[in-house]
Amino acid sequence: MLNFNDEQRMIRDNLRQLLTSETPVSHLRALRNARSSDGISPALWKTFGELGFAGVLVPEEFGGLGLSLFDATIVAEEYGHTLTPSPFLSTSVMATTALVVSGNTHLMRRFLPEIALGRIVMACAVDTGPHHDPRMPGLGFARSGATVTANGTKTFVVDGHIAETVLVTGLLDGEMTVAAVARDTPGVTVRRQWMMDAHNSAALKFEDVQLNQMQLLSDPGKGRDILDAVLAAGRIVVAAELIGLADEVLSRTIAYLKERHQFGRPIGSFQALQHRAALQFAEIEQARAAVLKAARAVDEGAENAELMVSVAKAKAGEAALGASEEAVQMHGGMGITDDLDIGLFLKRARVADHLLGNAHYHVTRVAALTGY
Amino acid sequence: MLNFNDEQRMIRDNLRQLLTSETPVSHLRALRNARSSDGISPALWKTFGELGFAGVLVPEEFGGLGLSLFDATIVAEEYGHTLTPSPFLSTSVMATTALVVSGNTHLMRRFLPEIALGRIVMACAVDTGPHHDPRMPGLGFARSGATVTANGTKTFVVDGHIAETVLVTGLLDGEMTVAAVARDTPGVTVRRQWMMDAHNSAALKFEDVQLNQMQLLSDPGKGRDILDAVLAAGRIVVAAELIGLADEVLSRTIAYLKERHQFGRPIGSFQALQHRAALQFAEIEQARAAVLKAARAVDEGAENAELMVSVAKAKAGEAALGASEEAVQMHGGMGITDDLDIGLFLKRARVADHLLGNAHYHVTRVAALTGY
Amino acid sequence: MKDDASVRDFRAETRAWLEQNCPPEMRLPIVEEERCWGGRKWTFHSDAQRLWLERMADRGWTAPTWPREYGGGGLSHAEAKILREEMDALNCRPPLERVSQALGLLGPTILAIGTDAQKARFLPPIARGETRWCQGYSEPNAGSDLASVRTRARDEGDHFVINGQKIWTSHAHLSDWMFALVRTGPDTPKHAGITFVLLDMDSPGVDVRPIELISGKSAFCETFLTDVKVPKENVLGEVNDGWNVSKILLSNERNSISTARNFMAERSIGLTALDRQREGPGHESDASLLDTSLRERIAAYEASAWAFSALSERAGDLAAAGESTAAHASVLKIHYARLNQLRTSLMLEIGGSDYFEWDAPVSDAARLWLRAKANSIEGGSTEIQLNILSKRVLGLPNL
Amino acid sequence: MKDDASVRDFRAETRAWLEQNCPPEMRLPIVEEERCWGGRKWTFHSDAQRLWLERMADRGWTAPTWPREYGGGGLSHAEAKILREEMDALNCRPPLERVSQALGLLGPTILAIGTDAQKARFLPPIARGETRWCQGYSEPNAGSDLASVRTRARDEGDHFVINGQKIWTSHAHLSDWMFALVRTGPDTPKHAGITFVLLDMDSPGVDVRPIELISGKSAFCETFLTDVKVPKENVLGEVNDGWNVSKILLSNERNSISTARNFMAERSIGLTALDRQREGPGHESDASLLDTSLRERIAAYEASAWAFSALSERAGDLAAAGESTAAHASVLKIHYARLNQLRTSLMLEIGGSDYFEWDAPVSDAARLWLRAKANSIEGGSTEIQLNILSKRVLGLPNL
Repeated sequence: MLNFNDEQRMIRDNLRQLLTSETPVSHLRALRNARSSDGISPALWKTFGELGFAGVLVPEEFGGLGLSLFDATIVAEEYGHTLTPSPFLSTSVMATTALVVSGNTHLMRRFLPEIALGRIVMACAVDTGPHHDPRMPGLGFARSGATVTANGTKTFVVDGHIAETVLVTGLLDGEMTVAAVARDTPGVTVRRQWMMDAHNSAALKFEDVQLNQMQLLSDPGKGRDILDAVLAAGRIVVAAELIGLADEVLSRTIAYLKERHQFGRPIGSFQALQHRAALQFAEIEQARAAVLKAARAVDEGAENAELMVSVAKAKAGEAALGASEEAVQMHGGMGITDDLDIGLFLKRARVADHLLGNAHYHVTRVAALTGY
Repeated sequence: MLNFNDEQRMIRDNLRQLLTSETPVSHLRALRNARSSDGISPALWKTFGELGFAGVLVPEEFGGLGLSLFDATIVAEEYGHTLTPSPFLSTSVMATTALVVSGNTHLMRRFLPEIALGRIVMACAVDTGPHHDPRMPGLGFARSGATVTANGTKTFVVDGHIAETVLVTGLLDGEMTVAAVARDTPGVTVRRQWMMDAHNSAALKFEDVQLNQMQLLSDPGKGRDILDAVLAAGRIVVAAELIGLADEVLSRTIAYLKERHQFGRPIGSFQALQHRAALQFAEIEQARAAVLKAARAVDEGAENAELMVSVAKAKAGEAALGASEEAVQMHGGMGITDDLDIGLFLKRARVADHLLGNAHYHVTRVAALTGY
Repeated sequence: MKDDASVRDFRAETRAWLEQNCPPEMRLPIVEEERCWGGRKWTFHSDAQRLWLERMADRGWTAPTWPREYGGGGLSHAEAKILREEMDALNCRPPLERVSQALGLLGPTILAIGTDAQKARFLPPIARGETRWCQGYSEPNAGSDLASVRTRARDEGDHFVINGQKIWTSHAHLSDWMFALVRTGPDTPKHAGITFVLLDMDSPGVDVRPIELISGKSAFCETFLTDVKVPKENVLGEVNDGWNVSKILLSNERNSISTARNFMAERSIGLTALDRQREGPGHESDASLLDTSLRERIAAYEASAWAFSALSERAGDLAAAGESTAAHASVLKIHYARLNQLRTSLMLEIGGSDYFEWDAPVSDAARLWLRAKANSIEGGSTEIQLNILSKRVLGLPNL
Repeated sequence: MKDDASVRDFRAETRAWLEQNCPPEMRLPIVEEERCWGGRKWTFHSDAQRLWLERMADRGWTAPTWPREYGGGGLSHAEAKILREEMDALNCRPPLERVSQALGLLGPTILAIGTDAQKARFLPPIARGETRWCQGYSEPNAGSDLASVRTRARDEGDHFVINGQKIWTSHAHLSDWMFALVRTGPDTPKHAGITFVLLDMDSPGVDVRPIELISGKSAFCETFLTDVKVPKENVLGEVNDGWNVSKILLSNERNSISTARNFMAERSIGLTALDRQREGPGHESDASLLDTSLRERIAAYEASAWAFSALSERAGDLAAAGESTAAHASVLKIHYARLNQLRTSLMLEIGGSDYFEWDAPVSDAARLWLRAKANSIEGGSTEIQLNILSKRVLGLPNL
């Protein structure tokens, strides 16, 4: 079923109330203007832990809610409305998925309960270059006895500047491998990246970083499965955030169209603008369905799950960028001032579209996965 | 200069008068309904000869007007308005260009005066498959003494069903070569192709067709230059026809928007339709400029002439298809009936867009010619 | 979401029945001309087609969610969804087209507001594919403005006498019955005074003339009505309340047109393009499309088509949960039209000039491309859908 | 078309002069920050920039078609076109930006309708780059509706006293003078009673505050006018006739904004993308872009940009022949905005996440992308241009 049940609707409503009161868009603006050192609200992250949201994907045996990716999209869609910067994606979705899929009980015991309580932030370091290309990790692991040495670089690591531990992909003997590396390990250099959307990530450098065997999530053979699962979960959750963003920016535009007068009439009475707004609505609804379907497909292990993930990320990126760009245009001169929030939606839409592969990347991937 | 001088304006006005009285769109419809055996108006072709239009590109020494490609676009744009099927493209533009560029005085003397008088139809056979790919001629010439044998197939040869002589591209010793082949030569099979736009072309088969050396337009070394010149001229003239078509179909749509009432108002008063019509206008104007610029560039031998030809063909195809599709939609139910002419414009736009490479082909070619 | 036990049982039984009863010929990919529309004028393309329809109709599975007493299968939405999934899994063709005027539109409307007598009389033959219906809404010069109906129904006590002209009645020449809007009250206010009638096409005074379209086909007709008698028991809903009846039916229409077509259950057109490319010498083992422009545009279309199938599924789920909104009907209609136009245009491009021939063509791609131009006009144009969305859903003000 | 003898001479002389006088630094590709806007507050980026402006201004070639007596070059349209072609051929930077409010808009308007005294006073310093101008049209809550000017000018005999607020005045903080619409007559009818004044920014009572934009830059300002005195000789055109003056100026604006930017005189962004790709290990000798989606979209943009440069050339030719229509101004403005938005978006995509950094970025691509969002709003929004085209050019009726 691609609609919400009563429980899911309740989660959504509670979250909306929490976020609009605790971290409305002005919260992001304040963090930006203050050049906040962590760029998130630690208080909100603690609340996420207390209310269970931080552990939505953590299995119950490790103190989480053990819910589905479908449920995780509800959370992401809500913080998309408020542009709340939150470690939910990096920690509760990507890192949690990596740990759960690895089946590594040692690391799961160590990290998952802390994640569920909202006590730690973890990041996943996937990309090495400016364009998403997860098969080229840009980092190598070399084994020598029980020691593993890492060398390489990572960039655009979401929350990498505040994560205590970073899950890093790299090649070990030519096979994809994931390791958990504490950020303060000698040889790790972290450069914070303030992105245009005032969300944060980091560029990491690994120079002869010494790890022990226990820090590897799995045998090299399994690294690719872990990476695939992390990417699928991450892409769906970013897509859900984009849907929330698109929905919000369209609502604000509709409100403006009703209120703003020109030539003696509300500008929302002009048919050309009406049709364009209605088209945005139609695009968002279609993208929303694709995101929900992709989440279900991954949850159920459907055959075309990977394909639907790319469809979802592509359509959500297009819908959010389209709605944000139209929002700027329909707000006219006001839309391009920093006084209004509209520009913040546009910036976040662009960055989140790029994150884990932009709409064009995923459209091309649809061709590749289909086999043409 | 990318505007018309007085003389060019006069040519345009005279042609418009001639074509709207002799071959309005109903003429094409009548040819189609009667399943006319030649699919053109021989009387009009004769008139083209008498008035000089058939020989617009034929040098004065061979009885033509010796004008430029820029001038040829004026003619094509006008018959685009009336959807007049005419051998102008095949004979007066493509075949004439091939003969002139070849510098083969024997063949020029034989054919050019006849072309200028509108007495013969000649076709150029370039493509072998359903997609435009002129470097793969699908036909081979083999030399043995003074005899040349041709084997292969051609398709979508415009006016190939009525041309007395066909200029055929093929490979001789691996080099592009062009030969003039009489249609009734033994071994040549002609299948007429009634296309969806009620214009005509032919599929040709060459089985051990015996030619003599004199039928080759040039040494093999020069064949590629001839082909390039033929393609450039042909593409510009088809593009000009598409501009005329787009202009006409937009005018008819504007007239309909003013006349047709719904919900108690002319539908042209609805802003959503106004903006869409205005956008079509803007696209057509831009495409028109590109066509004129490309013609000038070829006439002047400019460095970026090939690039501008692709730009022109691409933009003209997009503009004509866009205007025709919007025309159908804005005419509502009437637009999809065969009673109205709108569907004829749409069909011709699609076929002419495809002819000598569609808009997408030419956009991709822009990348290739630019070097990325 | 995992199937629970009873669901698992239903799924297993359904699959077993389908495997046993669906003839092999009815499990080949569907060809446009072989879709089954039924009706008295219908000619079956094969015995297998007839048999398959009979077997499915006997179980009520041509109209799975209709009550059993009216020829339906009495299934819940969840069960009907499973039936559909299992039919897709085994490639079973629909025994009777679900998008028809009868199964998709009129049937659900009669179920919702018809009298018991109307349900008993009209629904079972629809479910069995024995009567085919057409829609008499549009009139010349009315276009998208349904309220300007001018076909007159004169009250003659126990029956109406109808005079007027309908246009764009699809397949009227192949239909047994028409449902139509006729004017029973005064001209103004335009929305009042309209009545929804069920009209036997065999009645004296009905004259049908096909309209030739740009695709060269004649799916649409003009229907002239001259002193046609319609008994009053054939009024659906109340007299003069046809406007409201038509709104119920229209929302079914938009749902039905769209949910019925799952583009992605058909073969990927990207793979079709690759097949065609491989026909060329030296290209037999190409792994991808060399025309990268075409490849990217096909992929963009297919990504949208997959999203559309999710939207369609979600609309069904929302409707089953009673959360359906008018919004989804319009959204589906808009996307469907655009996607089918895109798909048919890409197919034509894949074919190239071979497919552009009109006489004796190797493919009907050109005609399908032209036919698809009507998708954004028929059944409420895209502009009308955008008006509905902007006014009723987004609440934007009138001028 | 071949150059005739006198044209050939002019071309040769021009080229020789440019070769001798254009400093080598002024023949490097232009960088956004180094464009020369002039004015009293201007700081030259280099001695070469100052020298180049002086030399060109001495010949009047900063304003080639203006009369020599007002600081122009006195060239014909054909000669000016040759000058431009030769400057392009030698990669000479414009010595002074042609799209400025002063050179592009106000200057031609003063030439057309100014008094002799106004021409003599205002034009030469504009042509020499000594005064920079800004435009005081928009007001808060007026947006695209210029007729709703509320800034008041009180008649005090030989001067006006002005009170009000202007918004979106680009670079007001860097300008010496402003041309503005002010209300001298009653509020209605809205188009009448407006006057076009030339206002010295150094006057007491002028207060300028930059507005922060989404790009993080502050190209636009709010300008507060409190009891600002403007002598009556600084009225352009007639008092109360400012609406017509502004129409003359606006048509210059649309022409000027667009014709000035020849995207294709700049480097192909496809080649830039290829350079970037070649920076990656193993890609040093790639012949084309591997990201075929990006390649196709860049090519589509560049095809349009080439067409736009043709359109721009044609508009100039038509104008020179006296055939210019309002249509071309609007068409150019619409395309320019769309193309620049597309170009900057593609550049950002070419850069990828490296270019998304806001603090200490490796490129200003993100800011340029955001800045370009204003292109379809400033100087008459795209919607206004479409209204103009549909009403005045296509003749579509009002509601």
